[in-house]
Amino acid sequence: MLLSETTTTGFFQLVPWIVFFPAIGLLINTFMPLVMKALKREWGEPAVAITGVTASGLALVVSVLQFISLRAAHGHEQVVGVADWLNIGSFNIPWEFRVDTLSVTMMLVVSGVGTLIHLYSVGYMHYDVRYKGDPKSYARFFVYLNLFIAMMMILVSGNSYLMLFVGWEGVGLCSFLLIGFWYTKNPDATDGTKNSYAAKKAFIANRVGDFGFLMAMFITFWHFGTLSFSEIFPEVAHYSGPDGLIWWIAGFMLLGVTGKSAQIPLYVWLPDAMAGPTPVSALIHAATMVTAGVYLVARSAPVFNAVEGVHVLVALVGAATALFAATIAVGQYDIKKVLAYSTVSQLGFMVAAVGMGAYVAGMFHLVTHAFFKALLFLASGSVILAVERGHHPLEETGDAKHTGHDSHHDDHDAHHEVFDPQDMRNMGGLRKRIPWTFWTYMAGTLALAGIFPFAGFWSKDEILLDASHFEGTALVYIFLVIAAIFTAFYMGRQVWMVFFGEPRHHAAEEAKESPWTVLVPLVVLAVLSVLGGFMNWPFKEGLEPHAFGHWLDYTFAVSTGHEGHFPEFDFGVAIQSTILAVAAIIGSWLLYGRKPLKAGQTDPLAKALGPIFKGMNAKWWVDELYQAVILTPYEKLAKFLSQTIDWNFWHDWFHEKGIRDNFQRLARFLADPVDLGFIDRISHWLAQGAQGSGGWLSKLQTGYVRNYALAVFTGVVAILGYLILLR
Amino acid sequence: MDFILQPLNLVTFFPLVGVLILLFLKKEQKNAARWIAMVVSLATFGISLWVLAQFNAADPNLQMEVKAIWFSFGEWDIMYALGIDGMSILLVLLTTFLTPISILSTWTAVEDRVRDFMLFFLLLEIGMVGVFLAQDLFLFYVFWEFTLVPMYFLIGIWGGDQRMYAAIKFFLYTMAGSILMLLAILWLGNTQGTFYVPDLVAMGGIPDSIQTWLFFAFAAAFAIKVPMWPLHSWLPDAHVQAPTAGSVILAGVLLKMGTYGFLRFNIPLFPQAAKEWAWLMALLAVIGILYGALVSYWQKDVKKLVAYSSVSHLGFVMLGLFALNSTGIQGGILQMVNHGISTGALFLIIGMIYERRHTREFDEFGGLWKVMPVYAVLTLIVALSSMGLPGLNGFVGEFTILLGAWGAGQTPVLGSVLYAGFAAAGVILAAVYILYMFGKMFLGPLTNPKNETLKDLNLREIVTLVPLLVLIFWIGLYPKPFFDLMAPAVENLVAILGL
Amino acid sequence: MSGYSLTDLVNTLPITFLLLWALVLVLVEAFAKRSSLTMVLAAVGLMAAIVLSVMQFGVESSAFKGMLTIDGYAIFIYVLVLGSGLLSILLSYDYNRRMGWARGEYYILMLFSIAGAMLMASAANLIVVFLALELLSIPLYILAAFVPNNAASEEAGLKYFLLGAFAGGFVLYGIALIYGATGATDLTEVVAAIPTTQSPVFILAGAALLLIGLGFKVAVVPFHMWTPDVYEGAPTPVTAYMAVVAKAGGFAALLRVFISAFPSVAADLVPVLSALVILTLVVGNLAALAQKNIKRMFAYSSISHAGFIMMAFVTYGQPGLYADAVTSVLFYLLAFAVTSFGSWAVVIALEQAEGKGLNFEDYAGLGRKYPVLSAAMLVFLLSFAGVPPTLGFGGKFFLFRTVLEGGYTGLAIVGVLASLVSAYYYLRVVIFMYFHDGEPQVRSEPALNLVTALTAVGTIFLFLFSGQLLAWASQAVLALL
Amino acid sequence: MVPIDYYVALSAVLFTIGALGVLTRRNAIIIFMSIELMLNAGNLLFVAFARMYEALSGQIFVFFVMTVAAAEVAVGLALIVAVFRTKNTINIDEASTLKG
Amino acid sequence: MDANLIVFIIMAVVAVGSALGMLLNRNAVYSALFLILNFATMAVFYIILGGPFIAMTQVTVYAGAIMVLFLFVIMLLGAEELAGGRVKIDWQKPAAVVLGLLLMAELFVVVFFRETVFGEAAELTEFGTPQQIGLTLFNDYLLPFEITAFLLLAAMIGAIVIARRVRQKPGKQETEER
Repeated sequence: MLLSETTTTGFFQLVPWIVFFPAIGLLINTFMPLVMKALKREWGEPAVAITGVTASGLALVVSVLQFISLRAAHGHEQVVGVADWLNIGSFNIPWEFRVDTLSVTMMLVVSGVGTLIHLYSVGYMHYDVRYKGDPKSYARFFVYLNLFIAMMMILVSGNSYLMLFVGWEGVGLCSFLLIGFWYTKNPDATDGTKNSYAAKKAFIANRVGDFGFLMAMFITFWHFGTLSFSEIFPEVAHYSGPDGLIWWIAGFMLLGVTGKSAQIPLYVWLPDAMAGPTPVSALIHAATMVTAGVYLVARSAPVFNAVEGVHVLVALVGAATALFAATIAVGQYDIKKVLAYSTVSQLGFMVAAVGMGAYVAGMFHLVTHAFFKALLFLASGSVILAVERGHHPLEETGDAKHTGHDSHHDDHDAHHEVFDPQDMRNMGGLRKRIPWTFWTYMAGTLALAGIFPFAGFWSKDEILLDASHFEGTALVYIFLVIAAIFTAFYMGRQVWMVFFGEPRHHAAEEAKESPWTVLVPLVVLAVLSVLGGFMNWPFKEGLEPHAFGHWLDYTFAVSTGHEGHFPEFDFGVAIQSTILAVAAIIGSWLLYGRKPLKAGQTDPLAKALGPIFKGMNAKWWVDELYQAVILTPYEKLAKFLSQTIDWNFWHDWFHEKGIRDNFQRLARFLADPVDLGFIDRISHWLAQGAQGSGGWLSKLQTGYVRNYALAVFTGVVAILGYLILLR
Repeated sequence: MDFILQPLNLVTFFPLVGVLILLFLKKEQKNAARWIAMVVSLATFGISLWVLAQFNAADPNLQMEVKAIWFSFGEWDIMYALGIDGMSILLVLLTTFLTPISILSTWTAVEDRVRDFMLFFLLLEIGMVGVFLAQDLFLFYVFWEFTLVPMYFLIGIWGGDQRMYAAIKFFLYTMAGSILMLLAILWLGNTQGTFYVPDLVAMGGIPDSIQTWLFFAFAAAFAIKVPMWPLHSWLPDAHVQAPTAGSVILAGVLLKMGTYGFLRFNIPLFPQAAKEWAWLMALLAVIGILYGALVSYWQKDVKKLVAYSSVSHLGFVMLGLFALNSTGIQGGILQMVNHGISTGALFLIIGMIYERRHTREFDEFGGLWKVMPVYAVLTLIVALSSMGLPGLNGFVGEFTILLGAWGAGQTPVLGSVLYAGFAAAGVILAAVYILYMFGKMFLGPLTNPKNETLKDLNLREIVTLVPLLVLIFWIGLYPKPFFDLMAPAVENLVAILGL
Repeated sequence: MSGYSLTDLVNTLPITFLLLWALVLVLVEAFAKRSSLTMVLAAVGLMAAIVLSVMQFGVESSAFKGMLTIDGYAIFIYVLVLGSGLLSILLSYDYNRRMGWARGEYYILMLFSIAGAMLMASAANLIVVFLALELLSIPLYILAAFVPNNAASEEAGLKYFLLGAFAGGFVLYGIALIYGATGATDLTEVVAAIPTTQSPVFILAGAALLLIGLGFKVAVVPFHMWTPDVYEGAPTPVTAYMAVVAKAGGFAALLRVFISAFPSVAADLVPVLSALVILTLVVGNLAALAQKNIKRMFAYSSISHAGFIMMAFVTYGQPGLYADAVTSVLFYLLAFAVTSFGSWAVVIALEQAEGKGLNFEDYAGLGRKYPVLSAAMLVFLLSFAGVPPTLGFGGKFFLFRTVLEGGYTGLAIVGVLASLVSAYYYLRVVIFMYFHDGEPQVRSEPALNLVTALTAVGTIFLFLFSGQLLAWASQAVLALL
Repeated sequence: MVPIDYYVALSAVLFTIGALGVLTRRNAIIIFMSIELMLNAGNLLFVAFARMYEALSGQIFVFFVMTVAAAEVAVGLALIVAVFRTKNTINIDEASTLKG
Repeated sequence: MDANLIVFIIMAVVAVGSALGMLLNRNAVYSALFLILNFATMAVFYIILGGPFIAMTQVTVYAGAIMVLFLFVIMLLGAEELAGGRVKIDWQKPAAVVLGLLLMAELFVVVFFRETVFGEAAELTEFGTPQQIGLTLFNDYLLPFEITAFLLLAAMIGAIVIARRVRQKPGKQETEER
């Protein structure tokens, strides 16, 4: 150790800066353009980029310092308070940061991957804003990214459920903002890819999950009197309250998890979320935010451990999602959609793992997945960028011209052929044109497919291993294994379709390799995808065994009260899964690699599977189902309530007709009974009865004085009658 | 003179200075009228800050009391009694804070009869502050009813096309409720021999059966004002027709008078009835939350959407108050402030676009972010605050309310956590309609050519919004000072309930 | 033999002075033939009478062998009706000239009528009540028909006269029945004889007939039907005068007679009174809703105000409560008087010849063109509707309080609902004034403006400082028994 | 002597007839005369009771009523004449322009 | 049967008959004459009841002055019979009759269904003489007397005001005074 104990512990006090640095970054990028504009200067792209990347990078530095300190402190958790927050009677939640191995792991992932993606975005967004015709949005993007980092940091470092929830909803907001980043795009899309619609969908689906989270918090608070991790977890183990209470807590948390980590039934938002710019997909919708659910379960390990039955439920949700999403991924043509469903599927793996109580395995997969899925998304972004640049080359120099280009671009979108740079059917043969991207993509693919010795192999293997031991139900293992096969297959399919064969479109033909800012992160992530698996070396020999597991166990052991046991590497499971993966890749080669797709050719799998493929392609019509079962009824209900009940009935009928009109009618009657014909009718009837002839009725005269006198007289008779006769 | 210079007298009646000056202006002196109103309302805000400085947050009792016998009738002494405590100080500050902001917002929006407008506005401020400070039921009623008049005119003269209808509906509706309250007030005075609220609270001793009647008589007035479902029918009319500043004050302060009434009178005066009927209040509140949110979703007019969203938001406040525990009530009070800020800001925002386009139909908008980015961002923040995003003010209020309601659900007060559960579902629905609104206005392509030339906010408009935004963040991130102000008084109140 | 002395005159100085002053004015009018002089002198006389009344405040005495009681209660009514008379004269002068029927007899008749109202407030003998009622009414019949060659005015006068005489017949018959039961008409003798009477049913029927007769005068439903027609047909200042003074006189006598002489029948009368109150409130308010002519609207509204005042009267028989009842009635009367004169002043300012300028449409745009006048009208309307901070609210507050104190919650609820309904039609005027555009024709006459300003300021300030007023009113009550 | 009650009964009959006259006749003068009949019914009561109580006050009252009646007649007939001049009829039903 | 009673019954029949005559007669002049007859019978009752002065006043003031005035006006206006036909509000009459009967019934209940009844009064002399009336009037009832004075004055002024109007009729100008 280079640093002395006292200095390193001092680093803990820096932990709030993991939030403050990105926050400062976003403030600078928000206000400097305005300030500079006032000064008649410009806050150009370099300034924006430097600010954004530095903010994120500093957060990474602080995270690393936390890591160092924590190592020095032998993994003992630290709680760093900043300020009071909510303080109501017995309810007291301060702004408090928690530094333990779990949170530091997440911090490193978030800030590490985050910084890389910031870097990537510097180059990527430079082109993207121009292709979308809105160069001014460059700063906005970095503001959002910084905001996301800040929120994610709050999420992973908070010392209470409430603070976690702040980050939880905060990242949801960022997700909303970033999905809707190109809010004017795809206005006419009906399949949910309408950008603003996708953004809303993400937020609302997340809110449903948040509702569960809230419920969980309420129960927790009213039974433990606090929401602070440090106070709840010791209590949970020897909790002796009403039966099922903890079950409810865990169950509601699971609802939150399904929202944030895109599990059945709330996963539908994540694929649509790919409408956001690619770095966003990589950072938020693959590497970090969506893993928050996994983090939540891992964080709440004591709660989940404290109750029977929840494990099975969580694991089954995870496993089912893993399988279900994997099948859908097979049927997609959009390069990012494939990765999106892959992400859902992989999140299913993680959720299944943490659900089974294999927290280390889940977290391990979370980390490696962050590497390789971020890599895949970024690389796919690089592919898209390359294709897009091939489609209509940009003048690299003159920014001024782009305004002119804008309208052209818009027109182009609107009137000419609809070119989708993300459609794999428009690609092919890109291997030679963008080699850097190709090789890094391959690293990611193999890692995801779980091929030895890539990172994915180790982490997925550990999950499968735990699943094979899982006592709850065998379904989990079966689902996960099948999902793994599908994973290998669809990744193989993707690689063959994108990189091999011949270009199926002139854009693919003229694709250009991306600039270095885009490529550097790819390379770094590729390296991590290759080597990342070694950090939890499962053998006693060689590297430090179960280093990652022991590291996390500082946290889990404290919180769950027992040391983690780390299963020995099982060659049976490993070999079995590897063979299956390889077989799946070969299968995909047979279908897509051997005879590459030609332009306009239908997918060979579609022919083979027929309706099943159609189902996969149509995402099993889940969106349509939700539309029919939830959204349409909701709208109908809203319409019914607002138009029929509230307005037509309550406002117009009840208040206007029922009360006001009748009231006025009565008033008119009282003021002028004769005019209304009421008394006329009676008089007519009386006249008929009394006189028998109505000839003289025509001579109409009114004698009000007598009427008035009669009224007085009636009063007299009535009052006297009452007093004398009735009383 | 000393009597007049009491802080609470000053904060209540200082706007009268402005009124008097305005009376001597000519009709044509529009700018002078604006500036006078602005300066006077700012000075009033300053005085309210002075009151805050003198306020002892640790003291749960009334402070800075001004008390004098107004007149005697029979064996009653009707008091002129003003006092402030933790339950009212925030609302007073909210009132004095929103008034100058609203006035600022009218700078270019109101060109017709500016002097009269400002006159009514300052009169309204007197009434509102008086409502929050009055400690004698008679005095309270006087202020309460008095607020109707200026608001009636603000809607009726400067409102939209249906303004007369809306104004008269507003007036009659609120009056319908308050006359029942008047009867209850008289009943209290007759049996208890005083109208002085602290004395009435201290005396207690109203039989349970009668408490129920009185409770509902008071509730009639307050529930209409809040408005609680299903008494909300006046609200969309009034809000939509009112001029921007009127809507701001209507939503920001006038509705709070209803919830404040529940807090100040219904709960402490009739604790038994409050406990007995908390379930009903909470039920209506929850229905209001869901109903308001659902109905908001289907609106075609931005202002109407926000109006209905008030039904939903105020439902939260009511739920918090009738959780009858410290958490819920404090959340409720804070949420009153939050709603005042957020919905006030939303109405300001709607006013800004209305001033530019003279329409509020969603179909007319779309993609505004492109032409008005600053406006869009500010709207977004306010909208998020309104839907309760953590870190912004709305969340702090809603969360504490729900927490309190959940806790009350575990006790006989509410008897079921389902209230909190369903209310929390309202959080989802809030996201639905808020995002619907935001999406319809700002996202998507800019299709309407009329919107292409829209100017972004000018400095005055930004200045109008910034103080509200500061508060949105402040309360969201560090609400402690606010809770500290109200906590002792609320604890006191909860102690009266004896739960 | 006579048993009268100068003290009788001194004690009743406000009345005797006023009557003698009226005699003087008859001569002045007969010889000077200048209506403006008569008007000024009448006003001077009224002011002097006010001064004389105020000087007597606190003195409690009776005069003319117990025929008259002079106490705080009476003085309060004196000042009220004298003040009302003064305001009426101020309202009338320019109006009569502009309408072309300026005649000095007008003011003389008004003085007689005021004296009648004052006598009603002091009357301690049923004979005096009857005569005072006639002295109040007969000039009113003529004043209502004062407009020459005008069918409406003459019709109003004739209607008022015929129905008034008809109602007078009931009063007489009622007094006769009471006399039959007790052998007395003096209130103290009546009350003394009631316990030993042989025919209590005579008392009951007599009291009821008295109630009906006086109820006619104050326009309680169903004895109200003359009111809108007469109010519409009569010259507007006369209407204003009638609305206030006839009501004040009627209620003054009603309260004194019933509280002094008939507490025994109070319990029996409660259902009757309640029914009258409810009928009055319902009919008065709802009918007012349907009006388009402002005079008729105010006519119906004044009916409803009579209903409000009757509400307090319901409680008169409860010992310990009548004081509050009287206080609130007096306060309400005062509130009604001030507000009413103000609003009639505005009506007069807008009225044109031939009954034009009296519809709601004629008020359109008033708020913009004449902000001060419309603000004053607003104050009056709010006061009528019972919105604070106005006298009208204070009046209703004390009234409802009394009613609730008496235990008539249902009645109070009807009352508050009625006041809600009333807000609706008052607001309609406000709507025309402020929310419609138009070119209202307004006359600016100094006297009119003075009345408007005084009453508008009074409506608010008397409420804010109603402490003294209440003290006065409640002191007035103490002397009643 | 005749029991006083008989007088009271007679008075009641006359009073009712008078009231009916007001209610049913359309001639303003006859209406007015009916009112006079009502007043007379009251007078009869007074005199009868005065006899019963052997008190003069009843008779005094009658005296005052007569004066009042005279005053009313002066005013009333003047009004009727005035209306007749304007409308050329004393049919009270013609005096119904004010209504509503 | 007591002679007094017989006289009473006869007179009562005359009184009621004349009242009904007034009520039912179409011609206003006849009505007025019936009313005079009625007033005269009243005077007889007054005498029987010990009020000679009142009876005298009744005849001179009421039956004499007042009714003559009525007749004068009827003749002046030429309004013996009303022009115009029947009225539209025919329910008025039946309703009035029903209510009238009800009122009479009520009053009869008041008169006859009581626990105690007013019986025959004692014999009296020296009651209701002009002297006694005058003494009481100016002794005990001075104030009401004065009030009637003002009442008459007011009525007089009123009558003058109403009647003394300059009216313009087409074709002829006349000033009427009364």
